[in-house]
Amino acid sequence: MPINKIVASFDKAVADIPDGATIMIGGFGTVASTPTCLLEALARKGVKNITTVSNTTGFGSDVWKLMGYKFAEDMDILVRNRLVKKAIVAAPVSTIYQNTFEKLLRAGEVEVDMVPQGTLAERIRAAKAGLGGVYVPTGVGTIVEKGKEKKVINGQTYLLELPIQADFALIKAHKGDRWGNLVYRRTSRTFNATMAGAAKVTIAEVDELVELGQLDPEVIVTPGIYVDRVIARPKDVKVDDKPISQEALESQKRYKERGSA
Amino acid sequence: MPINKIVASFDKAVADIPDGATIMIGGFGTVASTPTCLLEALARKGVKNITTVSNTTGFGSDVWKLMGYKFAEDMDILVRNRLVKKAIVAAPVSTIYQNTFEKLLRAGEVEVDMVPQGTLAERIRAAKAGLGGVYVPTGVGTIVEKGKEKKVINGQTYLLELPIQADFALIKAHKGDRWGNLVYRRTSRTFNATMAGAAKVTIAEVDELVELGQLDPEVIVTPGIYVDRVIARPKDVKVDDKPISQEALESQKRYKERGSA
Amino acid sequence: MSDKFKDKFRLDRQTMALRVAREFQDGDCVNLGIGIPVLASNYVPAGREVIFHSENGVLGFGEVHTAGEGDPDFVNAGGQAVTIIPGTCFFDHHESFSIVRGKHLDISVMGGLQVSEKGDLANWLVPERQIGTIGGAMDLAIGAKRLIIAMNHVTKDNQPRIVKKCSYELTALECVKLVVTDIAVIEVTKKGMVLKEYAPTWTPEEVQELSEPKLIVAPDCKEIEL
Amino acid sequence: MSDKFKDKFRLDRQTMALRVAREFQDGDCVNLGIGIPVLASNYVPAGREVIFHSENGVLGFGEVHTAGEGDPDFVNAGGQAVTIIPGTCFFDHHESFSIVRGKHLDISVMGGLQVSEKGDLANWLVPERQIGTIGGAMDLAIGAKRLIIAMNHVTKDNQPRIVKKCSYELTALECVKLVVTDIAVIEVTKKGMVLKEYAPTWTPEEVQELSEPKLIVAPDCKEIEL
Repeated sequence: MPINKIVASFDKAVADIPDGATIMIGGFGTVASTPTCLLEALARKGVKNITTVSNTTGFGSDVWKLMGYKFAEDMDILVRNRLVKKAIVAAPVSTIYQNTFEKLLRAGEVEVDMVPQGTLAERIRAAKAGLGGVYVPTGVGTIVEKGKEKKVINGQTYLLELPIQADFALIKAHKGDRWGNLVYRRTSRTFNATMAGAAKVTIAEVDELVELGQLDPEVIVTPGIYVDRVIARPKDVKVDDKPISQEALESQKRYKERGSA
Repeated sequence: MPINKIVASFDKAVADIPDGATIMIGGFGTVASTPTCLLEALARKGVKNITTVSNTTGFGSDVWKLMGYKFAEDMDILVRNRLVKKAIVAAPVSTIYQNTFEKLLRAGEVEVDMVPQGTLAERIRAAKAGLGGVYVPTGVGTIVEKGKEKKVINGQTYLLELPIQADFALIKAHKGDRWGNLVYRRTSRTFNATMAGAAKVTIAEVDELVELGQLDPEVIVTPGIYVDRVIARPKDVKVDDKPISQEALESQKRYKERGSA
Repeated sequence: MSDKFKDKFRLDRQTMALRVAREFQDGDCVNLGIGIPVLASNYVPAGREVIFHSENGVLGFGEVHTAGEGDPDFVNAGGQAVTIIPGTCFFDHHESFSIVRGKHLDISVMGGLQVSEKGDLANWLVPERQIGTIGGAMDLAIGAKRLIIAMNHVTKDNQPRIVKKCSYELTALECVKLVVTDIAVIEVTKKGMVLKEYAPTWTPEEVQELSEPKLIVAPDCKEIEL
Repeated sequence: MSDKFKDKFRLDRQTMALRVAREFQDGDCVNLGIGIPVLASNYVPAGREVIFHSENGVLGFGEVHTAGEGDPDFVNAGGQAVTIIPGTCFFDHHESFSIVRGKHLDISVMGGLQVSEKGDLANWLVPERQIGTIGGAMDLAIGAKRLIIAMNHVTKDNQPRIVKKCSYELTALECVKLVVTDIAVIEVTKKGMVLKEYAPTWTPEEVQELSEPKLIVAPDCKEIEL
């Protein structure tokens, strides 16, 4: 039988994700690099007590709708539906916007395990590459070293960082084929490409499915062996007409003033 | 001043490599993936007591000339000129051909530090990525674990493998630009791309120099920041007319019989 | 050990490769070592799609060119030129061994020198040669979800390669799942080595005579179907 | 600490960024943090070619689009859309931080909350907020060959940010090489903090009054040239 990793619907793609699962969520923080439709499906399913692994905890769809995005949901959809128990994350909160995660964190309703961004990437790669751990110089002498083994190697101090083992990785790519080969667009590789293959099951949401052989072998970033399921976004999506929250409007103003998130 | 990593000659490219240096040599073992002209320049310079880091120790130009290659030198040119003190290598000897390295090894004239291929790649990457070490499962219970720290993590035993620090990396790529951005051809990425940026100085021999901007940003494999010098091969090279050795002829016969090296 | 079976029928290399290939399931990603294993790519069961990995940085490739032909920049780990097929992709060496070490490969097939009762493998150093090459063998042995060894059942001197404990330098501990030899197919299980199949003209008892550890004869043990 | 300088002249954000940019040498690869640092990309000295890195996976990019414009798949670490230039290349997150952690960047410029005498940096958690974001700050602080901090010299409450010992949560130990503030340029050396430049209308003595550790006044200490 020809290999076919293409699945028919987003709901089917996430159907076997159980309560309590550890789930990697790709992207950097911008919604363009986020597996929006997979997150929406996961929210519909209502999977409980999950642990997420991601760079940010999401800003919420209002922020992105204001910027003109039609696929506007990010990790916030999981947080505000109270599906997240704990987030392993580099950037849990923003300096210009109090997101849902921060509110729940301050209310003691979610846990956070904050990991320096490069260490997060390396721990995810360690899981993918079958390493037992890596010694990183990042975080020595800071809050990050708490509870970690320290080792001096060649005169420099390192922390032992362990692989992050996850059950599922939800990632966003640009194009994919039935073997699971993936290409990305520009800076949307980020944690998407790093997480591909790092969890037991990797599910890729793509802008476009192409025939096997249409991706140039020199250009494929993620070899299909790292990917278990591929699903294409609908060509367009209906944007709900709920009014934009006041908080999101203010956040956008701050963003424009400061020029960055 | 515009950044310009392009150097004028192979001899200039290796001019500052001192005696006793540790030198990574890219490629897999096939001469097509080998920085032939850089190795020739290094042999002309006659740098002494070097430590090499590579996948194989070379088969010698005769073997490759028989197969029709014009750029036919591999690491053997350093070995047979008695420039190598020690080789850190995954595949020091071949089962179908006694190369110069094996002869010198049996004569006690060179040292070998044999490293499993995947561990070799990971130790090289560790140097590039600023890691103090990595725990690998490879080699546990074998000769490879000798002298290494063992650690049980999540019930599995790992060996601590340290980064390989090198002074120079000589690599072969397909195309490069003045910033040092590189692309490779097909399976010739191998250790070339892994070693790029892993040594203090990385020197890339390319088939072709192109103008900045001619390499598609999505296709560049090695970001220029990893590369210090770039030099293009001559369009053609004069093949010397020394007779092919009997050993090389016999090796080719064995290779054809067995279908592989 | 007895050499009374010296002149008995043995599977040839191609037939062993054919038997190995029967293990490939639909969608498997498989790495084939140098020697008998690489021949198995010719015998993928009809209708099954299998993807081959080569540790020099490629996943998904087609037929092997005859020596001297093909693109010198596209070779398998044995140095043979191979062909691009729809789905081929390339990567560098640390990515290639992330695939291996990270347990992404379904099957690795390698040659062997000795396999122990517990599935320990020795396959990189013939003691008489004193010097051997580890190459990627240790990574492939521990990395693949399923390790299959293809080798002759005994040495040229008629010494068993199926042993209680490896006497040669080890490649990895407790890694072998299946051994395909020129006279038998043996599965390594927690209970011990299970004889699943024997070559035509052979009996389980005869295979046992050429094997050091006690073999458990599978209830459905049968002649290898070719 | 004295607030007698409250109404004195200060460099504005753009001017601080301009001063930072003077540090960029020909060929430097530079990462610019959110805030004042990112503004420095507008002030690369004429005739120098500098390559910018952004930790979300790009090396070599051009101007920043105004909000809402540009390609949403091509942004810097602050989420602003940027432009492709000749030489741009993309990579994934672990490669991006190999570049950072592996000491490949020549310069990292970040904002700061406190810098200690020894060059310790605190820049991710304002104690009053209780919750902060580490993001890539710890990696960038230890990874770049040269770390430059751009920050105001004192807090809103007139407390010094140039301190003997950081009281805020640390980002990294002994990492800062140069501090550019709204009133001074200070180099961190093994001997201590060296005052290299002061803002127009200021004196070294006045800068000292707003700094906790004893500053060494450089022999060639001078007014910042703008």
